Amino acid sequence: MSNVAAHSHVAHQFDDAAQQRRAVTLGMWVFLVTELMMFGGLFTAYVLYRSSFPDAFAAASHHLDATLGAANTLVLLGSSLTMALAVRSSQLGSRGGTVAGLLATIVLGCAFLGVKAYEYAHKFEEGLVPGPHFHFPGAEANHAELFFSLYFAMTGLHALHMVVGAGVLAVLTVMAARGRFSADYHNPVEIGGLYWHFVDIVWIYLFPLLYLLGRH
Amino acid sequence: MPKFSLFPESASTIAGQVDALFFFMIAVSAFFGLLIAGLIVFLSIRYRRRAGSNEAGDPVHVPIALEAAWTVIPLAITMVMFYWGASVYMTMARPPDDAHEIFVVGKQWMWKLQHLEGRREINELHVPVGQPIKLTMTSEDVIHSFYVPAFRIKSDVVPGRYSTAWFEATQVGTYHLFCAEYCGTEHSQMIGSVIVMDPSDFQTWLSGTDADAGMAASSPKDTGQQLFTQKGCATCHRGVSGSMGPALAGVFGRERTFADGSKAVADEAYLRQSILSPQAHVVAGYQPVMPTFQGQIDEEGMLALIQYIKSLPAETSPGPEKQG
Amino acid sequence: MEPTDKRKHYLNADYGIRSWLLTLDHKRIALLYLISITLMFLLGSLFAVLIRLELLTPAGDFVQADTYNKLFTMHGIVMIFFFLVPSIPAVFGNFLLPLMIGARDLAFPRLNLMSWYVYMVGAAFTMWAVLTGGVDTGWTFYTPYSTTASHSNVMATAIGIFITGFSSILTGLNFIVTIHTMRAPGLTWFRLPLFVWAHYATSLIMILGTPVIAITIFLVGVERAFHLGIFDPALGGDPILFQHLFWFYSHPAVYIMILPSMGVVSEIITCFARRRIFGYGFIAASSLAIAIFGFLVWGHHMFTSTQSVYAALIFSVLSFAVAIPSAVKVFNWTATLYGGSISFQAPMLFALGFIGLFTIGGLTGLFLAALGLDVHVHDTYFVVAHFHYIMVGGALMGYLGAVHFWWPKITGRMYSEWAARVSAVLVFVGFNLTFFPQFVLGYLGMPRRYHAYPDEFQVLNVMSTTGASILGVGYMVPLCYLIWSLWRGAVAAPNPWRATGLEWQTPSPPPTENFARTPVVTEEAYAYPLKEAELV
Amino acid sequence: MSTHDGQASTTGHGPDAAHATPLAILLVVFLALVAMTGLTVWVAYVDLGVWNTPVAIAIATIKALLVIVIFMEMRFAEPLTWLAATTGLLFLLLLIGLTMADVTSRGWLGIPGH
Ligand code: HEA
Ligand code: HEA
Ligand code: HEC
Ligand code: CUA
Ligand SMILES: [Cu+2]
Repeated sequence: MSNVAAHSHVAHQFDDAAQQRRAVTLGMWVFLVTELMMFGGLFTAYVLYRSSFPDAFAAASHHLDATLGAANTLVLLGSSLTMALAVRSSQLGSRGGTVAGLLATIVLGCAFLGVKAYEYAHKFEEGLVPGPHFHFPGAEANHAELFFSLYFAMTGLHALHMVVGAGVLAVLTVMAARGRFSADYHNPVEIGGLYWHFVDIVWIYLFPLLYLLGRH
Repeated sequence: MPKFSLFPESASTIAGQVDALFFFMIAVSAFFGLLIAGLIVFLSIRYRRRAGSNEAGDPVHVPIALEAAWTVIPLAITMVMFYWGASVYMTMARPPDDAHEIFVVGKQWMWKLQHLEGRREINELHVPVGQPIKLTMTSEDVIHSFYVPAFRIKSDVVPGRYSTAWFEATQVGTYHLFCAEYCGTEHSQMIGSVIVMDPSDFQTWLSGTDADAGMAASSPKDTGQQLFTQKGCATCHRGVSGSMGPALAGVFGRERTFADGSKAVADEAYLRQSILSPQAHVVAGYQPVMPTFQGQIDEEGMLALIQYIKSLPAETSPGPEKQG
Repeated sequence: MEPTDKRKHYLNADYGIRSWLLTLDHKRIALLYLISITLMFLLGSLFAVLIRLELLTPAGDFVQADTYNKLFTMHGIVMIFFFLVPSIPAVFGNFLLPLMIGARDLAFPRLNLMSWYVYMVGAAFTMWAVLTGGVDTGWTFYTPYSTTASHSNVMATAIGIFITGFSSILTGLNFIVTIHTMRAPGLTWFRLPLFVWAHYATSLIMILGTPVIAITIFLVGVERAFHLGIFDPALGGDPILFQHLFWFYSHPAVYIMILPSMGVVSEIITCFARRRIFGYGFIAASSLAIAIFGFLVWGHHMFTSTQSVYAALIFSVLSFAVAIPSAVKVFNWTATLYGGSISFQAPMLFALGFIGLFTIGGLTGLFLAALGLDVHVHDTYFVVAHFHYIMVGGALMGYLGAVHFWWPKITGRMYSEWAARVSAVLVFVGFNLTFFPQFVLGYLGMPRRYHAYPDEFQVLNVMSTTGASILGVGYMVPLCYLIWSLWRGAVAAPNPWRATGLEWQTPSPPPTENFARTPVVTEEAYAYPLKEAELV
Repeated sequence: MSTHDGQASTTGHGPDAAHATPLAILLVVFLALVAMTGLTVWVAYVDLGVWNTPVAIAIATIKALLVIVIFMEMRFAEPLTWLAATTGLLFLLLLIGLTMADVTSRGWLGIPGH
């Protein structure tokens, strides 16, 4: 454990790489907890309104494209796989593998965002965007509008996290390509991975809760 | 010369109960406050540092019994406080059955009050002494709060929902009515008075006319009936078998069963929702054809309609009831 | 501040504005915070002065109603989000945590600096909101007033608070990780100073609660900007939902404000009583209990909001329960005095003042937690008095105690003891005169956030305004002698109070790397009385 | 300067090539996630009455756990990390739970607004 002190990647406030690694990992998990609580506010609103207006929510949910949603879920799961592969490569000290994994993750992430953008555009055309121009062809238009408010808030916040995540991964890719990581030191890749997987998990819940209501 | 006092008037049946709790809390607080302050002063003097000495006393020994005592005793005392506070609160929450209903609508920045007998008032509320009064309240815009310090009652008035408060005045007089929830520029001007009168004076007042309208008042029930025909409710709710909508007589207070099998008791909030979002709960056996009246009926009109529906006598209900 | 000796320390290690604005040293970042926070306090106080002037007379004649509404809103927002929440953690926590646990810095120095910048950006947005017209929603932002009715600058303020929230989150995260991973050898959990325990508990609230207020206030902004109607009653939205989300953070946040002060008081009491603190374990555990159970009681702000009575019952009983750990602390502090050798330097005066005023504030909190009674006093000056007793009489007293206790460590200078005692007494007297009458006003029924009020409330309001001017003087005096001490104060010894704790075992001001050698801890905290040999 | 009060053994031996998850496991987990996504969609079109949502949540939770334990390497994490994660979840449930406690019990007394 003592020889690691020679490595420059141990910041001055830490004694050794193990301490640094422990701190960084804990820090990321604590950060993820704060992220969870942030989404939590929206989930609370969702639970409340969904339980108050179940029929309107089901009706509104029918206006989302479940096929696109499912496809996007697969894209995002795929990106989690490539992310895990990138982490694995970094642990094994494979520079090429790390870069490839990160790049694949970014590409898949962008694909997800692209599909999301397409869906949003479609909602604009259909007049399903909350506000003065909202138009819902069915009963309980106001409660449906509430659904779409939540839809945009939740998926919007999620998309924002994807954008930030993609930015982080881009930085990591550059660092990896420049050979900044090794089998000894790859904390940043792992940390970036934790964040990316978290965003994936949020979507794992959003998908059934938003797209698949009352499909039967 | 403004009158100056340190204690508010007590002019309702509940006021005494709140004050009693208040005095109890003061007594407990005074005890603990003085205990702590006294101990600090005493110990500070007794154990002040004397010149030349820097030595402390015995090493600290922490008796667990002591720690337990000052955890458990305060806990027990607070549970008394909780129980007492809760029981007063429950009394406040449940209006007596013989309470007389008055409608309250808050809006920026005035109180609109409507008596069932017909008189309407703004920022003034006349009530008889010794008669429980139940207020059914809502707001047209933002949250307000109906507060009469002399009665020790307060309840928020929330847009889109009904709230209830009740009181029984015990003393003839004029009392402050405040808006206690911040509601914008003129929040501090959203004030008025509650005028408690002798029952006989009150009757005289009640049969008077609204100064502002200058005409005989129409009761909410009548207004509601007018709206009922005017808005075309009667075309579907004719109260005979084969109507498109269910008969509304006797619906109030009864348990309703819906198309999806769920149930709810028909209270004011339910009636309101039935009119504004009819499809949220579709009564079993009917089609979801009722249009929404969102934006077509103001809050006062809504209270009037509900009052009208409530007033329809249950036993004369001619239509077949799908459920009981 | 010209150096008087040639010794290198964190203040003279480097010169120039860049060395401050780009510093990664937790001690310098603490000073950046100290300056920003002091400015924010002055700003908030200025609003308070204008509020009190308006309330001198019953008629709303000093400022217009709209202006008044903006005044108390900005007063509340500045004091809570920009002063009291960051105050002790960001200044003293930042400065002292690494010293107290024998570390070279916090775990994430860059994050630490970033959190200061984030704070400043949030503050800038809020100041911009003030300059472009202000906000008038009250610090509570209740919907639908804030989303639909208010014509003031809600957006900019919401963004400001949203951003500042992240500064709080980052600070909390940094502290938690630091306390878990950076302790010196031998420094086990139950040897930690109580100040550290208090900050650990505070950090828990910061990371669990702050994200919720961030998203909530964000939704308010989004609702105004894009009509995303999550709280809109016209869509069937529930205004009470906003209150739940708001208080889920904002009740625990009151413990963000008080716990660090409690930590400070624990340090000061034991030091000036020359006595091992009474019931160490109980004080430490009660901090955690307050932090965790503090999340279960938020509904006590909503007893008259048309929340269900059953929920109100739950929230009420839990509110009483969460008062118990505070009571435990008060009793243990008092017991610490027993058998001590007590001296009454300025920090001790502030600490004793804290105990007295916090007790009054806390006990009146019980009045508010009692359902039937809260119905009457909710949203009256009784509540205003309650929270000023705790936040100004309690938390701010603790903050001043901390300033006086660690000033020699931070600056290497001593201030005038005599002036400090005068200020402590002025604050105590002025404070009670300002806020005690407000309890009476509240029970009489004077609603809060009133720009004008009925005549019969005037006498008490005049008393309150008089008190505020004494209080104001009490606050301005330290500003003068503390600044004065930077140039003229006597040079401070490493351990002027003869206190235990690692921070006192390094020179004043400490060197950039904090300790020449990593200290090894062999004893519990507060092993008073110190043996003469241990004094540096 | 470090005190390892968790399981020092799991973090103490520095570089962790040994932890690298075998390729096969990563792929199997991915396939399981894909399969469960299919299952979620399929089951949504089956009428389970009130059980549709709980089933969807249950499947999502299994998926989430797979991601957490395998992809996020939680199985190597020290207890403290587990504690952090569960604390977050607990407080989220608290937020939702106590809010819904109000909302669901609002009508019980049969008096509007109480
Ligand atoms: C630092 C800030 C702080 C702290 C620590 C507290 C602590 C407490 N608060 Fe306070 N509170 C506020 C800041 C704070 N509060 C603010 C800002 C508001 C208003 C917000 C707004 O609307 O703008 C508010 C409002 C508020 C309300 C809502 C009132 C209303 O709007 O109607 C309630 C109701 O229960 C309440 C209760 C309590 C209780 C029970 C405690 C307890 O934690 C107190 C515990 C302490 C003690 C009990 C004293 C010490 C004990 C003893 C000396 C021993 C004897 C003890 C016993 C017998 C139990 N507070
Ligand atoms: C940390 C928190 C904090 C602090 C320290 C204070 C400090 C003070 N507060 Fe504040 N207050 C709040 C938090 C705080 N307050 C909150 C949260 C609200 C609720 C807001 C809302 O309803 O939304 C509130 C509301 C509030 C009200 C109620 C307004 C209303 O409801 O209408 C009043 C009224 O008296 C008041 C008074 C004071 C006074 C006299 C002080 C005194 O302690 C101030 C003493 C200081 C001085 C007297 C200043 C001396 C300095 C100067 C004169 C310097 C001048 C400036 C420059 C040189 C730039 N406050
Ligand atoms: C087009 C026909 C139609 C009109 C017009 C109409 N309703 Fe209805 N109403 C119905 C039907 C059908 C139902 C039962 C299905 C449902 O609950 O939506 C119903 C249900 C109700 C209920 C719930 C009754 C119960 O049994 O629980 C109320 C209350 C009500 N309507 C009030 C009104 C009022 C007040 C108006 C006028 C402002 C009105 N309705 C106008 C068709 C109508
Ligand atoms: Cu209406 Cu305040
Ligand atoms: Cu609270």
